[in-house]
Amino acid sequence: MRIRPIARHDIEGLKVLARETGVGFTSLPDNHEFLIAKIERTLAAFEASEKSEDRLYFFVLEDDSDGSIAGCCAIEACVGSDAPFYHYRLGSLAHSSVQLNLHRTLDTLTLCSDHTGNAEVCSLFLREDWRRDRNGALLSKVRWLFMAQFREVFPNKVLAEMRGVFTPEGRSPFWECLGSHFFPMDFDEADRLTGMGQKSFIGELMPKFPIYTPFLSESARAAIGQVHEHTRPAVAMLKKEGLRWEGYVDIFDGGPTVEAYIDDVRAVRDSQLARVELIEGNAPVTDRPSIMASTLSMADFRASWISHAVTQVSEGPDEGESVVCLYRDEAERLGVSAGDSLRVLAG
Amino acid sequence: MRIRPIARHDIEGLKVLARETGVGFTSLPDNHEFLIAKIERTLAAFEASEKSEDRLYFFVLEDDSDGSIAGCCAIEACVGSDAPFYHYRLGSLAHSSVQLNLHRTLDTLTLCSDHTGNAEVCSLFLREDWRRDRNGALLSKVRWLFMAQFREVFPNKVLAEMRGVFTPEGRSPFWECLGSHFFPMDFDEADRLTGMGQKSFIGELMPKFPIYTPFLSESARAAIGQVHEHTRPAVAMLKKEGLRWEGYVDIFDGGPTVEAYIDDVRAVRDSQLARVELIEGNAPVTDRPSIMASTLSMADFRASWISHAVTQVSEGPDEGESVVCLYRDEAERLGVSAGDSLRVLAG
Amino acid sequence: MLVVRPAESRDLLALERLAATATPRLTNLPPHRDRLEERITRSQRSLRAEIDFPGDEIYCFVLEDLETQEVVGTASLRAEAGAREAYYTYRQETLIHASQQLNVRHEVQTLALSHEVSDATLLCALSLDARYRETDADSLLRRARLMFIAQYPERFASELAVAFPGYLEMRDGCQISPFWDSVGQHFFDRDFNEINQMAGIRSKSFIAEVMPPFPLYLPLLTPQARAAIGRENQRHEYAMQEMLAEGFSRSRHVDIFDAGPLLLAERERLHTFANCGWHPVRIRPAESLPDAVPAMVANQHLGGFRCVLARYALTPTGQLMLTPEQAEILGVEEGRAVLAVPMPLPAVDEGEL
Amino acid sequence: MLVVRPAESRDLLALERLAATATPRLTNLPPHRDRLEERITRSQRSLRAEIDFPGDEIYCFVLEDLETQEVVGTASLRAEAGAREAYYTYRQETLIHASQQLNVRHEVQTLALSHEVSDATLLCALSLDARYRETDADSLLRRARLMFIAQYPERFASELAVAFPGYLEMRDGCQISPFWDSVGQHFFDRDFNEINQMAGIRSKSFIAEVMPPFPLYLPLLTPQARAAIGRENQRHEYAMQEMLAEGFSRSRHVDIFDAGPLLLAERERLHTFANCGWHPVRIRPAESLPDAVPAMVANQHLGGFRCVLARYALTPTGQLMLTPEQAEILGVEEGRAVLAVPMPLPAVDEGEL
Repeated sequence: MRIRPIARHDIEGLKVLARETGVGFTSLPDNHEFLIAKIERTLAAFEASEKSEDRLYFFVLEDDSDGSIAGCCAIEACVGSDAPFYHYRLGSLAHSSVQLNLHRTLDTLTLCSDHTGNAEVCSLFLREDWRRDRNGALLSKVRWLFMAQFREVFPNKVLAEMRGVFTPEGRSPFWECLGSHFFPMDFDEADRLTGMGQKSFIGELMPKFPIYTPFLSESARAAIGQVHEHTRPAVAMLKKEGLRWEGYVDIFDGGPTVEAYIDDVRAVRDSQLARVELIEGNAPVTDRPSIMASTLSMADFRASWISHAVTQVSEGPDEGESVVCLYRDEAERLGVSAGDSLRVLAG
Repeated sequence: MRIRPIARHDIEGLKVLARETGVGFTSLPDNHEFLIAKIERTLAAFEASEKSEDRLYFFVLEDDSDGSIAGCCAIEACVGSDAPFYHYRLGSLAHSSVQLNLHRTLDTLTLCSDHTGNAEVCSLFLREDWRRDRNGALLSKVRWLFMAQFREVFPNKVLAEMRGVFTPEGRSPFWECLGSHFFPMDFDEADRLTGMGQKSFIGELMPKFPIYTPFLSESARAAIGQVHEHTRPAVAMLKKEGLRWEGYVDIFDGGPTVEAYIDDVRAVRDSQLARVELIEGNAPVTDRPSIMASTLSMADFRASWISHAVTQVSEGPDEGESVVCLYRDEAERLGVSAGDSLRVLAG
Repeated sequence: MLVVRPAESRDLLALERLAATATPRLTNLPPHRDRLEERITRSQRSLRAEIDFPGDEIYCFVLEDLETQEVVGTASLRAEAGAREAYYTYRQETLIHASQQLNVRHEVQTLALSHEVSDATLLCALSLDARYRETDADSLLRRARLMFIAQYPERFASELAVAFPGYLEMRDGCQISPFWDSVGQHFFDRDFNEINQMAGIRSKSFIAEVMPPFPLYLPLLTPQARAAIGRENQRHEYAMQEMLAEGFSRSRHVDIFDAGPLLLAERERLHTFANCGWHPVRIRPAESLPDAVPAMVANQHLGGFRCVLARYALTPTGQLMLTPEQAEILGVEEGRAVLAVPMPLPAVDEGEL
Repeated sequence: MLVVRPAESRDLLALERLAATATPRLTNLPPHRDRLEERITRSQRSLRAEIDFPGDEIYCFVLEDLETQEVVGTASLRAEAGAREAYYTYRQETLIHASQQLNVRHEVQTLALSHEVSDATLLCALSLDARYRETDADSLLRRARLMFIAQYPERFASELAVAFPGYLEMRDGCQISPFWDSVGQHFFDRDFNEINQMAGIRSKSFIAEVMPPFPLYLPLLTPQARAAIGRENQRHEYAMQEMLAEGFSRSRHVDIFDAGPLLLAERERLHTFANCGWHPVRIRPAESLPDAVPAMVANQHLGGFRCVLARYALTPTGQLMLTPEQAEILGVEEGRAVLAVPMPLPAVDEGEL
């Protein structure tokens, strides 16, 4: 299994993914033009010599046994540059009067676009048959390796939007209490429109004065910043990397947006460069790989699990140098030879 | 020189500090009742068995050569519990229309009390004659050691308010453009009232609808989040510890509030416990001390610079144990004996 | 015989009783002796003062039943509702949320804190002994104030406002305001009765100024609270109908505590102003007075203002015939002019509202 | 002879010229042929339609100089300002910031986006050939619309509004709006002329709905912008005075682009409504007409509406004497009734405002 940038010939594979994602995964609608546009944006981003604003880095997980597309993930380099980017922000406002012996601090939700210009990790999807061997973790973490390697093309902060709470019947208590009064459409339609990148209607229709949360129903309040139960593993993985919820929630379902300074992300901090040394034979099969490696060139970017961690040369002229040993099949998968360097992350 | 909690008998020494701080250092007005109240709040906090809300930990820097009070610093454990706590928050709001081919993201300032419940480091002052031998750094950093040691009595976040930009004539461009229109008083009076803890008038008088920053004068906009030139060393020290400006500014002068999760603060993360071993003689004199130590008991809390860093025992039954060597005068200053433990921070 | 006259110091106990029995309790008539005493004093001062335009005067009237010599009602006028402090209301507004992208226009109702009624003259603090409710005494007490305004227009604003107590629900044996429960409660953490009492003693604008200045989105209120907006208290339906018939109109404004309706009128459009007129008095024995519709009749004494119920019995040359008793109560002799207006009001059709 | 009549298709070129020469350019009269053609068609449709209450009708009139057979002016009526889209204004408001703690009350002026004038009938889009400015022709064109409204009250709202172009400054040879510079410019990044043009072709409410809904704090505007609030354009001072004399009042509302004033009036309070009356026509030779004050005279034909200037020469029995020429222009014979009102207006004293 290896990760690589999406290419034009992946369109059919991408459509399969789009069909499988289904409702609730709005960033990958089953729409030919939309998917083509995504691929073109990625190609432009990978070829860009300059740091243009509207860059998308879209990756696929390829099964190198037969070339099929098993999953995908992406990084938006700079959200809000093309279409407006909105959140509700949970803040608080003191409300006090010495004379009335009153001192309360009330929570408020306020419409904002504070994340404009940040990077976003998004569009992670893994097909059912490949949900094993830590393929999901590979898709999630490759983005940190990519950002660490090409740090200069990203801004200071990164975010990830997490799906909010839904009832077993698929209703969003947050939407029903708030959004439904302001959007003359149902949740899925609103969600679909934003997925298609048509976001300016949010600013047009959403309440712009602060909402005091005590005015919301109990179930809507309880949904603020809470994730869908299926999303818990994903959010746990991001939190382990150091992303935190700083009070921003999705306009529609109230789900949390987690965020971090890119330089603070554990994987970005901890990944390191190492020189490749080849070792004979193929890698032993494991279902708990724990070392990831990615290549250093943007155009031929590849990433996969490998078997050995980085070691330090303990003597000789290269004493102290970092080295990573690859089996032959691992080197082929990544397209590297002895003496090349890789970015390696343990964990 | 050593740091210890303030005591009742320090009132005269505190008054000397209050007189020397002068205008612009509003948290220490030269007012007997006010200072007495501060001392009492500190005594209550140090004696508190429970985590009450309105705790103040106020420390003095004592010159152990003659017992005079050379400076002070403090931690508010939980701001906004007693009086409301306000900031302006710099955010942004997208403003777009596909049909008008319009897509702008405008900066806004919004009144908020988002920091309610956070800890605050504040009230740092060092008298002129003692501005040497890194006494200032001792006052600044002792608070991190204290928080690291008594982590459970503090919330997740800590903040520090930095003085904003003033012209050489002492005028605040931010105040003149914004606050002066809303407060029927001059800057010093407004600042004095807040220093006295009377903050509810801010919520009463301050504009509560968002201010779009393009409406402010150029000099006011330039002052948002900028510190007074005298405050630059202080803010640099805090930034080195990992505190960041997240867009919150002072209501009056637009100065930045820097903040961090306490667990992320470098000094909190890096400080470690070590067992005291005594060595003969007194510490050699140095003007660049770099190792700080503090005691582990709240009631007898002491901190000072020491000479030796922590070392690991490299053999024997205690192999791997952390040890710090103190000269006799250092041990006396901290009130510890061989075998006691200290919290030690290098840097 | 019933008469409306300015309150005097001797009326204090009666006022206190009327304040305590007002249903529901009125913010602007707290059963608080010092406040009521202060109000009487202020009213007397207002009546003595030379006034060229409305200010912070209060005129406090009582209804006395002369047969029993008992004070059975009270009502006040504030010359300028917001003279001392702004007079706050919630103003019902509509925000248009239009999306060009989706080609939809969505209207969202809001309540916005407003003090634009501050300049109006406020008819307020009416409380009447239960035995007299919905009788002519009720009308006389309510509308005698208009007779007073008609005589001293320079003392009042051209716009008149009257606020009605809002709709309350019985819950656990207590009267609670569903509107307060859904709105004010969040900010003040005090129940309706507590805040109402506090407002009576301190001031309502004081409290309003601690409320957040942002519009409230109606869809976020409870259905009970929304239903209470602009709905008068059950006990005040009769009074409300009478004021609508008098020519007041419902406005966008409602009370900030209980969302009770605020009626407004340009005074010259009111029935009483349009139809009142000066008539010389002719005194006739009661038995010789012809039958006629009831009328309110007021004398011309500022401090000694009296307004009674009589018959609208005019001579062919326009003199008003009064009984000797009525003339005595009004303090007028033959030939003096009195201001009179027929009581009956036109029917109101609120069907369109 | 001057006559005001509904615009017809043949007037298109003249309208285009008048739109292009309007000073300053009017948002609601864009020099854009398709828009103007559409307006004439809509006006004709409005005149043909049976109307019971105001809706999205527009009535477009022209002023023709019959001597030269030239169309020298135009003016329109929108039956309901916000019928199709909300009609937005900035409303001047005062927020009270009161601190109980400091015992101060501080008033802060704001401008709040409002669409509450949407229900009013709007007098708009007036442009007049410069040779006729500040003559009787100017008054006739402006006020003939009131004569039209007086005849067909069911087609119009009881509240009338008229918006005046705002104050502009000359900078680098261009007319710029100091208000737009300080307000709209921040949100739209387009200069006043661009946005005005855009608004003429798309719509102003479209643009308003992209503006932020928060009140603007006046102290944060430039002094130049503050000074422009509610100040009419230099070229419209005469017109403004005339409308004040007619009975319109300054309101809290100003234009969202240039802060020009919006005047409002209840129509029955206007001089023209209060003083116009029906008179049977008596046709007399011009030389035999007595001297009298000038008057506006209108016929009773909806689609063939004509309004001319004549003398207010009444016979002792109230017939209005017209010359044969005037009668012909109005299309009336002897005995037909015309609506007439004397032109002179009472003086205005704005000293108190």
